[in-house]
Amino acid sequence: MMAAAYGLLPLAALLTAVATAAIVFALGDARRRQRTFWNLFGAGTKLALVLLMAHGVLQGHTLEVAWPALPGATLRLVADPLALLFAVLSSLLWLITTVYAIAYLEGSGQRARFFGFFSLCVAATFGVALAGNPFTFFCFYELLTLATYPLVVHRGHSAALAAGRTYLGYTLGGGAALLAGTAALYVAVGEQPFTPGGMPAVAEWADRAPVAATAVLALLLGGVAVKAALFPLQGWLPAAMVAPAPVSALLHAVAVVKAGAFGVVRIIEDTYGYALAAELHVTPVLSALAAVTIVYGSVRALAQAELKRRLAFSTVSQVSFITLGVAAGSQLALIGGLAHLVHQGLMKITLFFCAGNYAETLGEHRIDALNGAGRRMPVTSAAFTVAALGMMGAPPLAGFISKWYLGIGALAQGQGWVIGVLVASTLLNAAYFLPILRRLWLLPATRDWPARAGRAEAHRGLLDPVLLTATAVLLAGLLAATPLSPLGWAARIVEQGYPGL
Amino acid sequence: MSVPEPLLLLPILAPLVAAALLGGRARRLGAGLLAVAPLTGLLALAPGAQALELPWLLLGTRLAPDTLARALLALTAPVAAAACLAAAGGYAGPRRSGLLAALAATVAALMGLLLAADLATLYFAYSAMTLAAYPLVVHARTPEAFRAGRIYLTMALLAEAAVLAAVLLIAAEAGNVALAEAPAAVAGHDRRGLLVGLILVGFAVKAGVVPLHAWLALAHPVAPVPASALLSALLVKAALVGWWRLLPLGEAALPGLGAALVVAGLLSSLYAGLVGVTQRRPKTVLAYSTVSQMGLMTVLTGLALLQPAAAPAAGAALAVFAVHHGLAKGALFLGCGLHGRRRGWYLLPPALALAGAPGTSGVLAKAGLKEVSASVAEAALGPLLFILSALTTLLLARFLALAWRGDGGLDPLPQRLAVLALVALGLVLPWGVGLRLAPAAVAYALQPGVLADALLPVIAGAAVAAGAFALRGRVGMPRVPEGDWIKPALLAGVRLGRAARRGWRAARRASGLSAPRSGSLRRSPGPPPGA
Amino acid sequence: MAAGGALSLPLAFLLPLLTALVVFLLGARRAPWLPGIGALATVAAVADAVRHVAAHGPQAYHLGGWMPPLGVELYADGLAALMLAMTAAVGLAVTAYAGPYLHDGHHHQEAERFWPLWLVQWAALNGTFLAADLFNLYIMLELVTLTAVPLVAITGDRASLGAAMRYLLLALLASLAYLLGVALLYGGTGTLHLRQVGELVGAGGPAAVAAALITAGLLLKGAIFPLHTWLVPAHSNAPAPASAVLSALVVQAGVYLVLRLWLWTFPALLSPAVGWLLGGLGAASVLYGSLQALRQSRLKPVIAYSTVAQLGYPLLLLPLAAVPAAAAQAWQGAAYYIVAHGLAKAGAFLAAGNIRYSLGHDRLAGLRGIAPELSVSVLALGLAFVSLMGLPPTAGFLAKWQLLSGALGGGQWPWAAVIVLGGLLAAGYGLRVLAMALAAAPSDEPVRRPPQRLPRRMVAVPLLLALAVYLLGVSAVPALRLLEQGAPEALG
Amino acid sequence: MIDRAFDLLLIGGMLGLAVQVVASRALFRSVVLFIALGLLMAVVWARLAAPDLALAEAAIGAGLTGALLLAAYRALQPAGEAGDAEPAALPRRWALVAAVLSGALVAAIGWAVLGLEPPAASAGREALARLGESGVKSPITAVLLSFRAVDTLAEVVVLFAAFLGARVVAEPLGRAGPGPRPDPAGGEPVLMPLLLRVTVPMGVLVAGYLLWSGGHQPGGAFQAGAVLAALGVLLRLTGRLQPVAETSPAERLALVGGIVLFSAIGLAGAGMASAVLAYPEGWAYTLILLIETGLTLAIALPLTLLFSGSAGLRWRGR
Amino acid sequence: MTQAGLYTLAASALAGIGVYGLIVRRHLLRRILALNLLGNAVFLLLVALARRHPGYVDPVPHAMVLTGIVVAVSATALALVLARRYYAETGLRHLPEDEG
Repeated sequence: MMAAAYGLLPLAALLTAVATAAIVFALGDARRRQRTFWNLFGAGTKLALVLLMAHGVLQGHTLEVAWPALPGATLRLVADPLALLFAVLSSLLWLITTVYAIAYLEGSGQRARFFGFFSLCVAATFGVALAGNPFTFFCFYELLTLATYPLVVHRGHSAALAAGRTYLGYTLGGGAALLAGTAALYVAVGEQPFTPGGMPAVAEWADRAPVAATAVLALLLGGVAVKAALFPLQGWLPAAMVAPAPVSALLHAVAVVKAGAFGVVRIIEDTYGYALAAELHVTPVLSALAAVTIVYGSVRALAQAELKRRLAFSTVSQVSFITLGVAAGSQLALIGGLAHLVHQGLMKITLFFCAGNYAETLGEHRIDALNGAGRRMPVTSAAFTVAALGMMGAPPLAGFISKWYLGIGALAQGQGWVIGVLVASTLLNAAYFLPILRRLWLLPATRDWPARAGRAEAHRGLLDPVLLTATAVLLAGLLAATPLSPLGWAARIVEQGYPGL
Repeated sequence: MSVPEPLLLLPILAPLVAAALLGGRARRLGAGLLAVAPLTGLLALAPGAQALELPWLLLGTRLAPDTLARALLALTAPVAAAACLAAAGGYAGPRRSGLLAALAATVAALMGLLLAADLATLYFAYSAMTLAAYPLVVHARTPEAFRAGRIYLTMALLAEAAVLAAVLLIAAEAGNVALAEAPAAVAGHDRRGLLVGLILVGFAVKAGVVPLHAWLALAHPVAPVPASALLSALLVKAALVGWWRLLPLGEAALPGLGAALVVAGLLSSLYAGLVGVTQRRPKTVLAYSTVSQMGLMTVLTGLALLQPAAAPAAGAALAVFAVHHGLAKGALFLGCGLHGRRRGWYLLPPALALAGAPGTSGVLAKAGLKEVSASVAEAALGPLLFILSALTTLLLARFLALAWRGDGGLDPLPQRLAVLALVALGLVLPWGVGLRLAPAAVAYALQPGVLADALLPVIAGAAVAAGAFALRGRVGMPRVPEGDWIKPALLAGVRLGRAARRGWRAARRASGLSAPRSGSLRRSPGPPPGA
Repeated sequence: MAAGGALSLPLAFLLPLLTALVVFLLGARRAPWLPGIGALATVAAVADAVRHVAAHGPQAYHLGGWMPPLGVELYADGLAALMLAMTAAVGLAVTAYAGPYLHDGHHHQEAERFWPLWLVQWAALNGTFLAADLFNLYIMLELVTLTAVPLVAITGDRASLGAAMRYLLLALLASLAYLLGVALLYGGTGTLHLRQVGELVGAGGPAAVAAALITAGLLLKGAIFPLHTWLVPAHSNAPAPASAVLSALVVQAGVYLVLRLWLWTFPALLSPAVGWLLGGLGAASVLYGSLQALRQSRLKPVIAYSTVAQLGYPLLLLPLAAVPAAAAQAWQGAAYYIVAHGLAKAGAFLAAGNIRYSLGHDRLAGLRGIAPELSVSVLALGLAFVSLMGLPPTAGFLAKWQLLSGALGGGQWPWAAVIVLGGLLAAGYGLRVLAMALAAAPSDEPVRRPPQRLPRRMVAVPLLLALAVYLLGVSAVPALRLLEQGAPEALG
Repeated sequence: MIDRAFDLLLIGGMLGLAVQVVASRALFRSVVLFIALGLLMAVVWARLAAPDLALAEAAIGAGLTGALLLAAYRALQPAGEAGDAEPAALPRRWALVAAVLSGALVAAIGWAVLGLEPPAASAGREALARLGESGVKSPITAVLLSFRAVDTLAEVVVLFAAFLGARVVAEPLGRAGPGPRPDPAGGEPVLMPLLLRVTVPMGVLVAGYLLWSGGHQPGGAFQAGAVLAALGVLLRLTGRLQPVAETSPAERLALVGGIVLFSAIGLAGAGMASAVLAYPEGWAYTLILLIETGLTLAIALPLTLLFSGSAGLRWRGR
Repeated sequence: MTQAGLYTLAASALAGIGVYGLIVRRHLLRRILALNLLGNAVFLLLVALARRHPGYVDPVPHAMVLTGIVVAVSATALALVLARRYYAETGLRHLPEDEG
């Protein structure tokens, strides 16, 4: 009986998110307290369910639910360790971002619509995480695009709409490529579940038709590369910065970009298998692209005058670490990549929350206006510093751990140049983060900001999430070696799932 | 009595706790604790403290002081305590708690570096120390301070990148290896040449090897006195720790790189000495003296690299030399901070020690160096060492000339106490360490012949100084800007950049690519407010 | 002499007809509940018919007890059952929606005439999907046309009258062309029964001319490019319930018949060349419709052009039916496309009707900062558009997936490209509309007339239709299992 | 030989008239020629041994359609305006294209028809063979009301739908239908009342006969309905029947009754007989006759109302 | 050439004239006339085909034509009423796009 109950958990978690969305839509804008309750209740329940699933997986239960959508394609949700890594991250950060968003959007309109689509986004992310086969992955991948669009254009002014158009142009283009790729895959090998180490049917098909297999792999990767913001498909990410801070946090840390990176992992590791992907000469191209993106993202970040655009380009560069980890191919590199998936999420969400706080409390968007903000908002600035140092890869924090494993993993595979990329990225990160820290802490304030209302520097709802995620960044770094840390979980995934690498 | 393992964490945590208290309301308690905190480092010297294993922390942290670490801890504890005492008691400038917090952080990182026994913790402590030192450099918040800070950070981060690459290269082969086995791993590494090169360059910046010493010369004058004491006496030693933990000393003979290191050491010692003499400000002179002394220690490392057999002896000599130099330089810098009329008397003993006057620790250190160089390079370095000692004496004479007279202010007791403590220790501690690590060197140094030999360069130096002093009216001292090559290089760089931009715009206008942009940088179309 | 099939087949035709007549007899004002009862009865009959087909396979009901070729047979296989179910769903929704829509202030006397026309049209649609006799099909098509034209012109303004006139003339031409073809077929085979003609007609010259004439007629009724010009003015000027029925059912009946005839009556003639011609017209419809939809400035023309586009997809089945590897999936995809499009399009038009009813106009620019009261209708419109774009988790997506898999399976690259491109273009015009609905009101515009309150039922119906599309999006297996009943062996 | 000449004459006449209808410049001339063509068609049907069709064509095709056309012509061509307000003719090249297209159509159909050899077994032969089972002797009535009864039902519904459609787009009462009657009180042609007193009863009698004979010889509901409709048109034109905006319950019943009856009997067939629209043993003839009577009304009234352009008619005899 | 064959050719000719009239003349009334011509042509074809069998006359086409005539007249009636209402509302005697 227990196993059966476990089996239904994935569906229960998915439906929780969807139900929350439905309730929030139904409640409408007026009833604020009820909406807040349902938002938090939904996020909390989902997190609880996901943790329960994690517990179940640890116990070795197989958590799976599947129903046939078409004669040739079934929608299948499987809670394997890899899926749960992403699911736990997105559920946890959803709860935190919800708290933040409730405070951030105080007094602004269309909140029912915002929170409704917000919950749908996370439902889609959960689906992407637990997708058991390429078809399900594609379904939730596209649903994610649709659910995030209204959030990107939430403010509704012309700049937001323009950003929305760019966002759609890229993501739907990517979606079309993924559709063609997935359909071709299904036509070639029929319905195959994601199998760590690659699907045997795909391997056998690749022997028969290497050119077709490469083309389909290119299409699949092209599709997910858009959301993984790989060069040259990253244009939408900075454009989407026009959205409010919780949405940027969602896009960058919780859902969209992660879905892209997760997609790369699923395609390279669980569909083709690294050996086949390498044999088809795709992984070198992918790692080259990732490297280019890392450097390109950081260089463009340097040139940005606005905080959120700089963070956006930083995301473009950081996410490619995950892709690099996958493309490098060794177990250690993959561990590094997967750990970075969580670490980058935690760090980037802290940075965006801080950016949101600065925008919301001080009304500042540009970096050169943040002089002396450390004094006016010590807590936010401290969190920002922790996350920024983390992004730079300063050791005690999470960023260092991922870079350490990526470096070692790449070298184990003989790709020495990856070290160069890592080092270059560290320097570039330092180049665009340290000046900000200097302005925050060491320079006197040049602009007059509204005085503090009461003791706290900003609304509690804006501060607690920031503190939570900053601490998480610290702990993810310090306690990296423990089994429950992201690194520990990533290591378990790789050892259990991909011995062959 | 064996010290329970967890206490090994104390030296790292104590300063951090003090810093935390400083942030809060208990400022006075924090300052007091900070002065005491570094002394907890001495606990590690207790015979029983073996090693601390924290598998859950970071990537599996291991703390275990070895002989070099024990020696340097013996140096660091008192000097750091003195610096903190001086800062807590004596520093009258603005943002005192900010300075104390930065000091605390730097000391904690330094302790971590010394105690680290695995690769990740070593790199962690090293990069934390680099970042923590930055607020010290820019503490004055003057444009000059920020420029020095920027140069310091740029050079430090570039160096750190090299260190990171090296660390990753080692870790790729051996994982988060214990530092004991690191040299063997490096020796056996298939890219050993590149790896050793990276290690050398990575730590050379911190060690102030010419031409990478520029940041030192710029940082010291702007940093507050306790900070520059810390920088000069302890931080530069971190480079030595880095070299001696990672380089395959005693494992593999690397004649090429070893020789290069020796030459570089000699060169920087010579060059620093010459440039130091021309400086106007006492702290800059001291900075160049540090570069010069570090040059000698680089020579020692080079020698160990040249001949693995000599590595243990070189190590012992290095430890003694480092302790001697640390105490002396700490005393001198803190002395500079004094305002009393008779400040010179406080400065004389450490100066003499540094110059290597007989009876002082300088003789012991120089003796050790001479003995090792003799065994490796068959007396080739003898005359050179002689010249360098003389140059050092000249340099210190120059310093005494500049800094003899304080400006008459009242010196608070803690500051004077700190200087006195260091001076006293300077006389005793090096000999203690020498007896502990290299009894032969001590015996060698106490022979009358050696004492005589030591006196000669001092006298020569003093003579030259007296001559220069006499001629000071007529012969103008050549003007060399602080940080010598860096300032002109930067100016040239800025001019080059501006010229390039003008050329690029002209080219674009010629090719009619785009209408000439309006003068001011057009405000990028950021989102309307309320985004 | 026995009938042979389920009684619910003829009932599906007669029940709505009788309701219409009784409603006309009593007058809509005196019995406003009657259309509802009739609709429910019809839905029950259709449900029973679908159950029979699912349980016992294709049902053939010989009216009057006469076996073909003498008598007229009502035949319901899987495809017909699906179409009937779709018509029942849309019909029930339209009946529920039209109640409040007509019984407010200014639509009053139209209610008198709307009900009988609509119910007769429903009967005719059921008759069209059940007809297995060519001449009976002619009369059902004529009945559909003669009830559709007045529904278009019911508002009585210049634009709708012009559109109705054009629609009537073209529809009559189409019917006569169809009848001409039927005459030739009867002349050649001596029977009017769909499948018997298929066996006897052979692939000679006269059969080709007859097939050409019939197909031309049906393509005109199905508004396939280039014969689509009448659709947009007609559907965008008709009142909401009428345009929903027109786009979701009437036009799709035309396309359904093209598939029905080419797979059952002229399989011998379905050479690759013919397949490519009809597939080409379908592809042209997809691309032309989508591109035009991108350029419209009002909401209903966008949806109307989307109809032109969506009608092209099922025709892609014809070129794929000849390719064995592609046939089965393409067949499922095409059939499911019609069902998905029907429901989604009806939902979209009813939602658009709500917006127009409440705001008084449907200019896209006017949608900016749309009042929160309309948020449910906008949500329904959005949900419907998601299915039209063929994005998961809707039925539209499953259909597009099957069709695409079929095309790719058969190595038919051009059709696969059209499907994917069509999806993208649909996303283009769909999200352009939604962007307007999501956009904030331009600050400079004066506060517009507060939107007129929408009766609750008018708000609920489009949402329910949209959710039905999502329900069908969760799993298409039951529907596709139904489709297998009586599928032609090449596609079975 | 004579037959062939007669056929050629008929075909020549027909095609000539058709060309004139299309090509003539004056619209009124086209309408009148079309009516003439209708009559000629009736002769052609008779020639092709289809007496029922001849009757229906004469009454409905030529008569009623002609009346509708003339009424519409008068409405679209208000007396004041001179000449034909014809929109400019199609530019030359489009006319050429149309010509080529219609030529191709003619060739295609001609070629297809010539290629058609009569099938061995046809539905008609079987219908004739099993005429006995249908309960009526006239083959056409058997096909219409027994073998393919649903088509007839649907066809009357079409007529009903057309009537509903006309009501939706009807013009205001004053201008609808044949337009306002010149003042009836004034000089009505003296013979009018006499003429009416003779023709109306005669017409009803003829309609009754046609309805009755439908069972065994050419005739039936359609022809009877057409004649009654013609009478309705006559009474409407002479003002005896006044147009009203509301359809009276009686008229509604007449309009719908026929179809409801037919459907009811059809449904009953499922119970009593073997299938829907099947007639129980022996009852076929009587039931068919009953249905035909209902249908006659269901055809006559809508056609009259369509002509009169009103929702209903009220007797205002003198 | 049998009598039926002759009439079928006549029917196709009549159909051609009908289609030509429908396309070329754009007055609504003329188009309705043309449609009726085409209708008659189809009915003529049906009846002619019914006449081809030597022994008997096929009643089914006759029934089809009879039904066709009634359908034709209802369609024409509706078209005429619609045309008149269209003319009353717009004052045009042709479809808006036939302006040129």
